[in-house]
Amino acid sequence: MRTGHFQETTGQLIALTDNRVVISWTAALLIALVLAPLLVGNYVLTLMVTVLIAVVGAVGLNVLTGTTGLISLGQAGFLAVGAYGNAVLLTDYGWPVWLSLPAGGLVAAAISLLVGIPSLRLKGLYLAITTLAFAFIVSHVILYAEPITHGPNGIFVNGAKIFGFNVQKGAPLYYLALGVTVLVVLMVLNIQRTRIGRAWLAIRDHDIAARAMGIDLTRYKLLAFVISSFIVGVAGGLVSLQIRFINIDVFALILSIEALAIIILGGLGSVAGAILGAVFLTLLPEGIRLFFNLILEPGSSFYTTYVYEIRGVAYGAVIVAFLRFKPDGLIGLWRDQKKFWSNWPLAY
Amino acid sequence: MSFLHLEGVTKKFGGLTAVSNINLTVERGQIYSLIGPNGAGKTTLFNLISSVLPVSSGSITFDGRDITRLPTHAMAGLGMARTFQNLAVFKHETVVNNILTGLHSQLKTDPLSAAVFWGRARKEELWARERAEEIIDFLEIEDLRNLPVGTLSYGQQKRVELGRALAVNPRLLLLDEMVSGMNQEEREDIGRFVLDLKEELGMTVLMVEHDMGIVMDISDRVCVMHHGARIAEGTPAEVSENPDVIEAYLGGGSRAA
Amino acid sequence: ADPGVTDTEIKIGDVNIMTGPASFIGRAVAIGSKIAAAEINEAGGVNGRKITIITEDDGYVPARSFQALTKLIEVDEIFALNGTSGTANVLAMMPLIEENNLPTIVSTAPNELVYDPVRPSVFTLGGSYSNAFYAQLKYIHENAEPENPVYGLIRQDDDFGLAIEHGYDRAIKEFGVKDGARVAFKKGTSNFSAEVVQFRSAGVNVLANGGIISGAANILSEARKLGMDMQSAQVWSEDMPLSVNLAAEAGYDYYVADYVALTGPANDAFMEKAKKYVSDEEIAAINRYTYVTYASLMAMAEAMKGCGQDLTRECTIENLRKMENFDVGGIVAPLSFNNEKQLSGTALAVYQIDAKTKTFTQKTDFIDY
Amino acid sequence: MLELRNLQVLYDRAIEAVRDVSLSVPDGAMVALLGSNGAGKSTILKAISGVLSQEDGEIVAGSVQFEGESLAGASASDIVRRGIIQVPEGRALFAPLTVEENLLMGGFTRTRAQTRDGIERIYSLFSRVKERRHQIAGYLSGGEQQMVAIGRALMSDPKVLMLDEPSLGLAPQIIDDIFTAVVELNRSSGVTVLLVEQNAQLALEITSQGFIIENGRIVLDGPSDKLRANADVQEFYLGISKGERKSMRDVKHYKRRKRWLS
Amino acid sequence: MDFFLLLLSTGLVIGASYGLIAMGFALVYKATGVVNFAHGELVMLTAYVAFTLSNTFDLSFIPLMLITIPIAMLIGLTLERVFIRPMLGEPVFSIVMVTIGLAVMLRGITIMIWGPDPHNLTAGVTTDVIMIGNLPFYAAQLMSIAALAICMTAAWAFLRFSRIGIAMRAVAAHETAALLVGISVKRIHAMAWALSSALAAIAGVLFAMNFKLAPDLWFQGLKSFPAVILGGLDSILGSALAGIVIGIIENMSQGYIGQGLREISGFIVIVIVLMVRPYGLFGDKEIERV
Ligand SMILES: Nc1ncnc2c1ncn2[C@@H]1O[C@H](COP(=O)(O)OP(=O)(O)OP(=O)(O)O)[C@@H](O)[C@H]1O
Ligand SMILES: Nc1ncnc2c1ncn2[C@@H]1O[C@H](COP(=O)(O)OP(=O)(O)OP(=O)(O)O)[C@@H](O)[C@H]1O
Ligand SMILES: [Mg+2]
Ligand SMILES: [Mg+2]
Repeated sequence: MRTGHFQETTGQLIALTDNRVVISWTAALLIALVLAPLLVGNYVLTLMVTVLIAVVGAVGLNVLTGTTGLISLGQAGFLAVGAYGNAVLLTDYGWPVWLSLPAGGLVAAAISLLVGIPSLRLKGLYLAITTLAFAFIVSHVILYAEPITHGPNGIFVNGAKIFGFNVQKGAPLYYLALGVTVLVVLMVLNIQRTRIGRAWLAIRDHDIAARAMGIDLTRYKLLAFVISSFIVGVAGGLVSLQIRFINIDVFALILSIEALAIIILGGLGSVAGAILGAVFLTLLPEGIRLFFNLILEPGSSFYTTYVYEIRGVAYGAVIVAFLRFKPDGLIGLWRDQKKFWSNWPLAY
Repeated sequence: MSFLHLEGVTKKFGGLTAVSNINLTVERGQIYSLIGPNGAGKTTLFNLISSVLPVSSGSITFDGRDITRLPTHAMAGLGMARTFQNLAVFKHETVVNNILTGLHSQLKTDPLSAAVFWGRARKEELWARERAEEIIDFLEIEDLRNLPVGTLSYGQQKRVELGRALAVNPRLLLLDEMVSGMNQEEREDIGRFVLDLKEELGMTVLMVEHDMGIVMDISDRVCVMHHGARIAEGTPAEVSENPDVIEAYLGGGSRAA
Repeated sequence: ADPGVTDTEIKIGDVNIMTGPASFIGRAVAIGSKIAAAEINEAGGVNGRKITIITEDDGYVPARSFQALTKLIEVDEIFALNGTSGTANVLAMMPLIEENNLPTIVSTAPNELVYDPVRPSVFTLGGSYSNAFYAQLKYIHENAEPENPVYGLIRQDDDFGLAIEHGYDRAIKEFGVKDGARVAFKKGTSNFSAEVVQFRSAGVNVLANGGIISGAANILSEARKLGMDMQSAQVWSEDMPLSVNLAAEAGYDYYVADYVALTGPANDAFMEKAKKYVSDEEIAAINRYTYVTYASLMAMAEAMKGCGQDLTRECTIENLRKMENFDVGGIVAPLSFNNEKQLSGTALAVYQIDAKTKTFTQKTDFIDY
Repeated sequence: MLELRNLQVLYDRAIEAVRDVSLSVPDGAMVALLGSNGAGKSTILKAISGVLSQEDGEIVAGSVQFEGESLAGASASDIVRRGIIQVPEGRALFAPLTVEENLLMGGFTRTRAQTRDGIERIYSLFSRVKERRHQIAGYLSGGEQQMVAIGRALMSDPKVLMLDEPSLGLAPQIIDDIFTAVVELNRSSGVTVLLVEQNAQLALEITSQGFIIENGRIVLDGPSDKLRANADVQEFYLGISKGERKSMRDVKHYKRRKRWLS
Repeated sequence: MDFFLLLLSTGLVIGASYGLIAMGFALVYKATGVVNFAHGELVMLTAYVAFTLSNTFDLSFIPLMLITIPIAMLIGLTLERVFIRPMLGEPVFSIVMVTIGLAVMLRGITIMIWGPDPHNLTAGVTTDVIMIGNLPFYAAQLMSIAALAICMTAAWAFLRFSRIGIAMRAVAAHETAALLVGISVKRIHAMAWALSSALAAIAGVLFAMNFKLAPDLWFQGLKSFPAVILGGLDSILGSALAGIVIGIIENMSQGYIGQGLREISGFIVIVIVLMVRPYGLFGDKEIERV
């Protein structure tokens, strides 16, 4: 029985985790992820790529919304900018993908300053709606900036190769997404354990006190915007690589709301939460579909008329029920488990 | 050159003059107390000194430097730290993280090295942790170390706030009603501690207090404010004799300790 | 053999809009496939193999269309695709379709972006939006043009709207008529008052109305309020009963051009047949998207039949490519894919509604434009 | 009239803030509850007021009885209506509302006319509050806020008044005024008072009985004057050693110094 | 001139609809501090309910509303009771998320019950054109404007003359403190939801009468955000007024500039206004005092 553990050196304190169990499970998970293409079929692999992209996007949004407390409904906009940045540079300008993908992120980061600077004084939902406005405006601009974005016609994204592998499908795409995900997660975890991450958290909790501690709000809020949208932009680039065709419909506003749902459901502010949330919400429709296929006969008239909507309703219901019983999200569930097991069999 | 100097400092909120034409000089290494009835403008004056609010007029110099128009976040770097009357802790963060945040301006990590977390970022972080642990140790809040501050009791939160201010490693420490909500033993501890800060670290402390016990016992000088203005200044003994002060603030035969 | 074919079964996929406001399309499509499959299977199937339809919902979101098709290909192992959601959705599926050489008939998105450039395995059923508008304007120009004609265009600011504008452009140029005003609007708009005011002040009396369903109806309703006397050419979605119910109220006898037969014995026969295979609820959801999908599955089956027992994708595609004047009981113009674009024929008929009785009369034959 | 029996309170189903506390507050009495930071005083008050659930806390054992009835299951607003009111620590004003609106809300359970009278009474008690009546409460000074918080509680004309560190942040004179007012209220209207206070001197002076709580347990209780005579209480709560008040400059029991300053 | 007046008058019509929807948002926000993302769906759902009632009983407008509004309030109360109340005391974020989940459910349920086909809703109101001066209106359009005026007056009176208005702000400002003074937070929340649903019903029916009834009606909720924000999230009257302003701006920008600008002009306006006034025109500023 582990009854909590004590750190002996400060080195342990700054490590991402000093818990052997966590380390070994993470290692096992990584190995499993690396071997996945050998073990699963193409569809599952595609799903996994989608999940990975969602993870990247959620971790990015979490920097801004979870960590810094700046609620953003502009996710769809940043995704779109990143995706278009990557697509245009890759397809129209012939950049190699290892350049165009981060470049798309950089474009999103640059654009984020356009939102960030005017919104510095905004709080809470006022900021949320302003970022929503941004998403609307981005989609409008993309539609009308035809010479660059091809406007309504959309762009076919192809020709992304790394070491001669086509990274737009199958295992190469999967490894690319996995690589990006691991990098992004590590990067964010690292930043979060330095003064920058603490500055963000401080701003979220009490901005005046944060200032009194020497934190420059302008700088750190903008930094959060830039880093977050860079990551989200890269996620957008991955989306464009995966589905290989983008137009503005791909980045519907509903994505912004789904993104927020992911990080809230996962547990605001925590990277692990964002990951869990992304996995959960991306796979939820799949789970629901399987469930209904088990209990219903496809092809019946009931099926064609109702089942699809019922699946949608079930999706909403699961979210609601989940929050009802676990308001602090999946990460809360996780913590409870941990608390329970480390205290077991003593209740408190 | 005096350490902290206020010249004609005034603050207006709409029609209300919360601080009016205050002149005040604090010398290096002093314990300087600011007292006065509720709403006298003490906290507002703190807010002006720490640049949380802009002054309406007047000027403030700190260690020979005009800080009147500097942004709030520059203060910590100059060696000024404060606590807040109404608790301004980072509620959802752990005690350690709150204290680490106080170290912000002494750390230099930039986003890139932070992302890599190698070399300097890592060394810095190790140093910061050690420093934070010292403070935690000192405040005797080891067992609260990893609890979110929001779940602590009022007095515990005050202590965390003090720890956070100490982490700034200030030369001037502003304490706004530090001992309120503490019992006598704890007050004595804090009082003793403030004296030590002065005597052994040479820290200058400016404090707002309603606890006359601590004010009279440990201050070198006391300034009394009333309706935004300064009505008396001097040594504790001088001030407590001053009839205006007795009239405006202390009251006769106070029950309060 | 290729995936999706067993001794007894052929699996055909359908990715469609089964949820959300546009799900009337997906539902109608699903019913069309269902009727066709039932009819084919009852007649012994395709060389003895029964057709099974597997439908996936994409909620009109391109990323989900991609995901859904991946699932159909990888998990369900479909043989061919019949039913492809909207334009952006088809385009998002296109790389997968090409990679798998998946015989595909696009029946609900006859957009230039889909058939130009042509993809080897993709066949498009229908006349184009652009031709549909050209056809109507031409009819108006020749038969019903008001004095001092001023034309106007209102269209969605996306790929679909662009296609309409092409048809409008062509008409304006060819007839040399006055182009009064062009307005673009965003998908999902419901308030068109400003646009219609613009048309009125430009004196527009022939309107290319690119609004759909309630949008189109709201445009007409505003026009009526402003007392505008005009001819209106509309999108073929406006020939569905659900749209007619909304739009007829404004009192305009508007036009539509469609490659589907809206009236006549062919329709009645189809409805009779439908009653055999589907429920009343489904009957109520039938509209033009049912016809086109029925037709496209019939065509697909025809092509597959031609391959005999040795059914492959390649052979099916070959046969589709050779298809000429394939008649589907007269409910759509005969299908020919044996052209460069693999487009079923550009033949369209112009119809006009009588707003009072809410019935259409056919004004032209199925003509190529 | 108010009685706690073997009360046990958990936060987050894990942190035991109050364990096995029994105390009773007789009708019309004034009782003090003392204890150092984190002892569980505020938690006890929250448990009585029925607002623990707001912070994920719950009473897991024991009971709160008021006038012979258990308060278990009663909603917070019921409890107020029954006559128990609390001045929470940290003031908890409605920051965006004006001072007068705050007071008005204090009288939420009462009629309009009663409220009007009540407000006048508060104004006569705290002239400072009257001056600030139309100001946004959130912008008041700390002490002014404390006055409003106390005034707001008094608005409900309670039977039991629970004060959580009422002297917090108040100038000595005002503390005097408030305690005088509370004592007066207790004398004239028979309001029962449960006082949580760090200023033990003062608290034990005006109350008849006191409880001292440490780590969630009652460690000492008895009549206030007895407590005042207790050596430990003198040492830790009253700052008196060997019979006289010592100056802070002479405090030597400062234990942490070495570690911190080395 | 004519052009301008026409744009203005029709701007009023759509503005009234924004205003009515925005008031519902503001009401719930004011009392609970939560933006109800399901409000647009409530607008849609109640409009469909009215549609069924109107078809089944062949009711004219006033009786229709007299039945629809109580039903709407009941729906609001039920939703509050089942979905929101259990979340009392939880982080605002989680509650907002619940409303998002609820929105997804309501959208699906609406289509399941009424199908995806759009409908006309006339509610027995004439579709003749009415001239006011030389500006043409449909009766339903005038009714929208009138409804907004009536709702605004009612809201003003309610907030001015009852303590409930203050109690709502108190609850949103500090839930625990509200409990401690005896305000039943639950009741205030329930009331806010009921009243906001009533507003939703009025908004929904009138919108459907003017712009058809379809399962994408919920989107008007999102489209009304600029009005809520411009007015100030917690200002009920402010958001009503802002609705009108946004409606007019949209029409003007479309009429004079075009380029599909209408759909984003509202958002552009709020971005600009918020730069100057971070809490909208009439919103409560967050108190920042240390
Ligand atoms: N941001 C503000 N806006 C408006 N008025 C303010 C603001 N800050 C302070 N005031 C007013 O200024 C006056 C002085 O307040 P201040 O907080 O400085 O008093 P104080 O001396 O600290 O009192 P206390 O001892 O009660 O804390 C008060 O009347 C207060 O209402
Ligand atoms: N919301 C909460 N969640 C978890 N733990 C809590 C919470 N509130 C209080 N606690 C814990 O319960 C214990 C008692 O807290 P309480 O606030 O009752 O102390 P107190 O006696 O009022 O102290 P103080 O004098 O500092 O106000 C403390 O250890 C605190 O950490
Ligand atoms: Mg103060
Ligand atoms: Mg306490």
